[in-house]
Amino acid sequence: MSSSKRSTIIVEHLRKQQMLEAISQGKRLDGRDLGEMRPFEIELNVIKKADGSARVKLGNSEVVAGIKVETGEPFEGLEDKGALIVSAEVLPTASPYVEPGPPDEETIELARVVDRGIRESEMLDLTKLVLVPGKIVYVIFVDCSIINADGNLFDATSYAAVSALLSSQIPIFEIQGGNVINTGNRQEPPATTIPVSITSIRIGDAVLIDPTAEEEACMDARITITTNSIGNFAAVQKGSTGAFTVEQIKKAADTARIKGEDIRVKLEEVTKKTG
Amino acid sequence: MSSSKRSTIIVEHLRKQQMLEAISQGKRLDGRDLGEMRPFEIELNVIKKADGSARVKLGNSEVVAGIKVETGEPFEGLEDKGALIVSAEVLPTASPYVEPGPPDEETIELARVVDRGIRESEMLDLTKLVLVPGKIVYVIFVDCSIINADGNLFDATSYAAVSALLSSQIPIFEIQGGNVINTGNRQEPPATTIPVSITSIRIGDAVLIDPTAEEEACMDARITITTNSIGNFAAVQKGSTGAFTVEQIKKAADTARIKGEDIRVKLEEVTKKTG
Amino acid sequence: MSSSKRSTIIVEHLRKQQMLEAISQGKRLDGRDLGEMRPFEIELNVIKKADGSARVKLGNSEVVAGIKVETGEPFEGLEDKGALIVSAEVLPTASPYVEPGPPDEETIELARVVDRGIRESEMLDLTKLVLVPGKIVYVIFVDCSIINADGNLFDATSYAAVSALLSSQIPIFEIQGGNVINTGNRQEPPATTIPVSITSIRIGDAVLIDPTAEEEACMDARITITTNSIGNFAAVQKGSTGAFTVEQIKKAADTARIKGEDIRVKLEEVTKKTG
Amino acid sequence: MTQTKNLIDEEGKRTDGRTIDDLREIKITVGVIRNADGSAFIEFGRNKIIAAVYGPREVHPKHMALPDRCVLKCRYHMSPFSTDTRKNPAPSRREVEISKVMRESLEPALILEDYPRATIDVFVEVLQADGGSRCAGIVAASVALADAGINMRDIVSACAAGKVDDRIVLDVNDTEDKEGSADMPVAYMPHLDQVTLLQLDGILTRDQFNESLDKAIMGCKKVYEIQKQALMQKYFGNETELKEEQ
Amino acid sequence: MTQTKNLIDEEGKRTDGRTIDDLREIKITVGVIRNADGSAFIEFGRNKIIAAVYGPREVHPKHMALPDRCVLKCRYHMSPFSTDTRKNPAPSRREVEISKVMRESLEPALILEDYPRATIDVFVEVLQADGGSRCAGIVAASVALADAGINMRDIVSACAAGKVDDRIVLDVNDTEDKEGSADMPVAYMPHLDQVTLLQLDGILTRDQFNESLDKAIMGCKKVYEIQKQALMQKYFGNETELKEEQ
Amino acid sequence: MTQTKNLIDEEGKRTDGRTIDDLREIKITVGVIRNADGSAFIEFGRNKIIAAVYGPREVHPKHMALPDRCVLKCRYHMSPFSTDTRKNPAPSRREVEISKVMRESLEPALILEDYPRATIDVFVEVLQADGGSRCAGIVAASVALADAGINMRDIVSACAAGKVDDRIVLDVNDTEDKEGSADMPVAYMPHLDQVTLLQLDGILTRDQFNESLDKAIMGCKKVYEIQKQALMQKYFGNETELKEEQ
Repeated sequence: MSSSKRSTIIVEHLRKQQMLEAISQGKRLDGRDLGEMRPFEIELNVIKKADGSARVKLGNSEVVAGIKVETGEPFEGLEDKGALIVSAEVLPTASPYVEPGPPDEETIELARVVDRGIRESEMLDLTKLVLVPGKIVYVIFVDCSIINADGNLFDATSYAAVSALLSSQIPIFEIQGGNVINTGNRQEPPATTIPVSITSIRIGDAVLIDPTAEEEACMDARITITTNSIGNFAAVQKGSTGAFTVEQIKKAADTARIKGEDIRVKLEEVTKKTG
Repeated sequence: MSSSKRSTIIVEHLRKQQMLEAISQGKRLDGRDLGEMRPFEIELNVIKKADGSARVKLGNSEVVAGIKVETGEPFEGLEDKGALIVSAEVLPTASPYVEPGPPDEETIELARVVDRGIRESEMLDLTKLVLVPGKIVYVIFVDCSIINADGNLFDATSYAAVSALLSSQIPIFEIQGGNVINTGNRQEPPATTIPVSITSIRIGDAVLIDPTAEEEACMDARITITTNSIGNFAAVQKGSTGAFTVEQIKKAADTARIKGEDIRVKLEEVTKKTG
Repeated sequence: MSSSKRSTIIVEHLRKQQMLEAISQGKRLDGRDLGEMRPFEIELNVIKKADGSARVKLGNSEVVAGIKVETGEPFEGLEDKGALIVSAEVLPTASPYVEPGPPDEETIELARVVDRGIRESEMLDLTKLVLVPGKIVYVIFVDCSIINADGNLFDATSYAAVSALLSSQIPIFEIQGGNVINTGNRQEPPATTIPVSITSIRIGDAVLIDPTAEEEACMDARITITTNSIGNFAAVQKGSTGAFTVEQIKKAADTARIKGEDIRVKLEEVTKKTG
Repeated sequence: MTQTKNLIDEEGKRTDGRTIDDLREIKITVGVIRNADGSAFIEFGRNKIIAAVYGPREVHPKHMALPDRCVLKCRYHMSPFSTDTRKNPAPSRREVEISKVMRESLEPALILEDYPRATIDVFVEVLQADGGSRCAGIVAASVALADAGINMRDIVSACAAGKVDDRIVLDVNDTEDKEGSADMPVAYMPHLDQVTLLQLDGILTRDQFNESLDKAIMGCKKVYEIQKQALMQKYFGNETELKEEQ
Repeated sequence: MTQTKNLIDEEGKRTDGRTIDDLREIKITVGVIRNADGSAFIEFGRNKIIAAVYGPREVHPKHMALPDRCVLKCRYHMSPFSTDTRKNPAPSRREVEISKVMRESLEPALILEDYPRATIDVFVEVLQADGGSRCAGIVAASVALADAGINMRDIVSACAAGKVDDRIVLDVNDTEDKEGSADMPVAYMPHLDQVTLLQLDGILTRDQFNESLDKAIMGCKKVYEIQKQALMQKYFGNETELKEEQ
Repeated sequence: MTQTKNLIDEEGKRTDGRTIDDLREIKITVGVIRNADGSAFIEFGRNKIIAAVYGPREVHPKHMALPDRCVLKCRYHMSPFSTDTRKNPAPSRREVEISKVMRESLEPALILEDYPRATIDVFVEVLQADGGSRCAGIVAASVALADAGINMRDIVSACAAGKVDDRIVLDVNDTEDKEGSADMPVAYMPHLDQVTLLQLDGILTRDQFNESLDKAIMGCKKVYEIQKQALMQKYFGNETELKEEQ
């Protein structure tokens, strides 16, 4: 059961006033423009035991994503496709407000939005990950551990998941004598496009991207928009307890295309370097 | 762990006095006699996606039951029979006192008593629902959603479950080449009898049937007695924290046979109309 | 998440003073020497429905262990071995401080320490409990119900588990036509050694064995040391929130060898009597 | 989503006979749950959904209460028999997410400051699921909130648009959701002209995105009229019906 | 329940040699759990069951306390090794239900008003299960409650009757429970002449129902004597035993 | 543990080239988690582990607070991608046990009396697991506690010894843990000369036991120097580094 609650982070009145004043002048407390991302770092292959991995820092938000590939049954209704399973855990290391335990609704939403960006953009051609149609398929686990949380976990986690997938080398399984055999060889994942999400939030009448935790604590509404490599939209998730005007949404969509392309260039660069 | 607690519904002192006085004169606050059921309505096939369904109103208590038939392994010790699984959820829509969550002991008891009425009366000839003895059988799910709760959920839920089963058209499965195939055809369920439960409660020295929520809040003891089509007893469940005399039980058993027949006639009528 | 908490048993100040004074004179409140076990009783085959069982009393601590043998898949990484699964439940009958519910961290530690004593000593030659290598093996459940808790559950539970195993007669399964068949015959378990744990605790500078609940409530640190039949060490678990010096540990290890042998003689005697 | 069949015929008719701008049939009944403070039953295409509202009432446990406004709680749940394959009754991750976005889509319309320290509980039960059950659930919940007499800034309406055979269509049904190539559920407050829910699954170009959003909002406005009618029907009965018919 | 075998031979003997009116052997030992306020161990046929009582004591959490009477809590649980096939230690739906009916069968005998704001906890652990474990558990729990010195109106006794080979028999054992055609567990307060538990699984005619109920109550009365004896044995020891033997 | 391979070659080199007294490479970085009050990242062989400390801070729920000292809480957890086969994210029994012994190994070093009614939370996340992750986790946690400025009696260090090819070796790696015949993780406070964690899996003679314990403590002392260096590096930076190099 979903429940509205106080933001866990309390931004003091004076600080919030400063934030609003800065925003009214097109600036933010950390000096950024409204449409400016924070510094963004990717390190690949940080977890050798995974089939692919990435550590992403977006400002002070930090996420490690790891890929593990197994075989198993396909999902019901998707018998001709490999299975993709995205999970996320906001580790209790990440902030004073995280309680260890099973994922809460915010973490479930986070994992599902990251999942949809990958799935709906058809980033992976899952039809190429089938061993016995309807029976045995590749199962790709994308697990994301959020180590430090300072806002915009949607994008930080999505970038970590996508770059871990792009740089992964997945095992080649074969069917031999009715059994699944790990051949010991590896292959590139069947990637077709690079989905990139851009999250915008509204504070009063201003819309700004890549919010910090402090900004999220003051936000009225949030929207995460994922585009693919040719600039089409693949997934959207509006969140938080406020609303947007239609114009604000259309503008955020355009921002997602433009800023998403910047991020995509960077992801391509980094993952090719190591490819 | 089971725990005694206050009744969630508080009946005010004055109201309870009125109830007791009415009962002492053989009447109830809603004008019924002690041995009189509330108005009872059945609507069949309300859920087209189910293999059978019924909506039952008993007074203001309202239940939707749906049948879903799949195949699976038989229960241990019942290898030569189809599997029957009854579940119930008292939806949080049903009353201000319901918390959403996994079923509590009252809901578990409710589902198990409805289940036993169907199972012990041998309403369905489960031996006819076997595909590969010991390995693959029909699995019949009877799921009951209680939408509004105003007392006597045992009988309301039982009537919904039984009429959903009676009016169901279950898929015909076949084994072809070692696999289970849904032929697309449908069959009547192998029904042999119609179990009907009648719930009586004791308030002081009086025993009355089909209690409202308000009456249940004042009850000393409860007994649910299920009979089959030839008037034999198939299942009994005494509940609540008081006791009955042997005579009260025998009398309640006779009531269950007589009143149960009235209900059975109605169930037959309704389910045949649509059959 | 593990959390430090008050000991549930509160030993009154005066009583604790008496305990410390006695200990300083090498004695304990129940009259024992520091290195003396409490009276120890074993009764075998108390549960006829189990494949082996034992009831152990160690002082007032009382445990029933039962063995159940089934077949199933081997553990991952241990494909050529039968599976051994030790569980423990401190029943709510056992003390006023036990809450019924899923096992807490103390009970999980208890089961795992008992398990390790059996597993690491290689008490059972699990390679002899394989039916189809990598696919079907014997699964041996060792379930321990702690009925009354008065300290040193590690040793009491371990003795119950070990004597239930030693005296068990496990079913002989065979593969016939691809199916597992219980032949109805029984066999001795493939036992190779008798693991015996001895638990020592430190109170101040004194180290004493087989503590009562009252003594445990005053302890600074605990160590459970398991030896095998030739006096080698097989498993150790230091517990509680205090520390030991290296000398204290080495001394406790020697005690474990000596006192363990006494217990082992008794276990052999009892289990042979009935074997 | 991968498109596999022809879902719109040469005459522009969809699988269920609608044009690309038609809603499915919608029927809303107000006040169906006797015990609830407000309730509604909606049939939206083949969706059959009950929404019940309890509150404003005391918060349990008390420390969950907020000093300056009401706590809104929301549960979206599917009965086991509501789907083609039986649904496990335990809440799925999908249901957890929908409960959250549903709450967030309703909250902007509610004047929660009017009920400090209290809670309002919204329970949405899907008895039969068709495409667009989250939109239908929001529509019913919003009516149930109004029926409960909760102070509201606006009624939240909801409708999805989607892409089928490369065309943007209104109110995606089950087949179109599964076979079509994009689905965009939207919730919208008509008087405040604000979007409170927006999701998208599937590929849309920039133009398709804008067209889809505009079309969904057009749908919301139509649905809003049906919500209004259902509420008037309950509170003013036949009288209103007659007036409307004039 | 479907009858498949001959369970009563020509001489009226049952599979375990009893007549239709015989109880299985019953042995009750009082005060077996050192830490408990009251306890009993019962061997009822092949059932081996421990009951322990803690209380009256403080309720945790405190808001669960009732101002005018004691909260009774009850757990019926089976050890994993108690059954033919290993039982998962997590509580099954069956155990949840039995915990509830067991509590409700004990509660009428207890004067809970004597202990306002307190709780009494009854824990019943089945170490080995045979037919009728719920009855045996109630019998042991009732003795344990008396051993704990709880104020009681009566001792609750319990026994099942059932139908085997179309005859009504007393105290159904495991085989009869599985192969027989009806099982009716009953709990009964002999002095108050009241039934506190009644369940039935399986088909009985009207006459069989009444016969079964009467027979079960006869069984309860016999069991009651054994309960009484066990309590006297503990509190008066050999002295009593001698008296009884005279 | 059953020994199956040659894990030490004729020249006394282990599978990873170490001698029997060598530690694996250890690197500790202090202050890696911006939001935490103290933190450390450790690479210990192929282990990659983060430890974060929050506190002293208020206890939730409040009734868990202790009047005279601080509550220490500890979680050891493995990320799903940390192991050869994907690990289910739900806490395993192994993780529950390690969380407990880890807490008990840290507690003797902390002056919990200095923070009555408060809590200190220690979170250890294994991003990549190699042999000895519990020791590595304790090492990192201890540094993170110091980084958080918690009052401590000593730094807890940790290291395992083990038996491989019938020889006692320091700091067992993953292969040795799986193929070797004994593993003994030890945590130790070097200044107080006290052992706060000791476990053993596998067979050791009396002499081997003593040798193993001594060797593990030798390892702890080496690890302690690395912990000290890491803390000095953070607080005194290059200056210290230069001094050390002199």
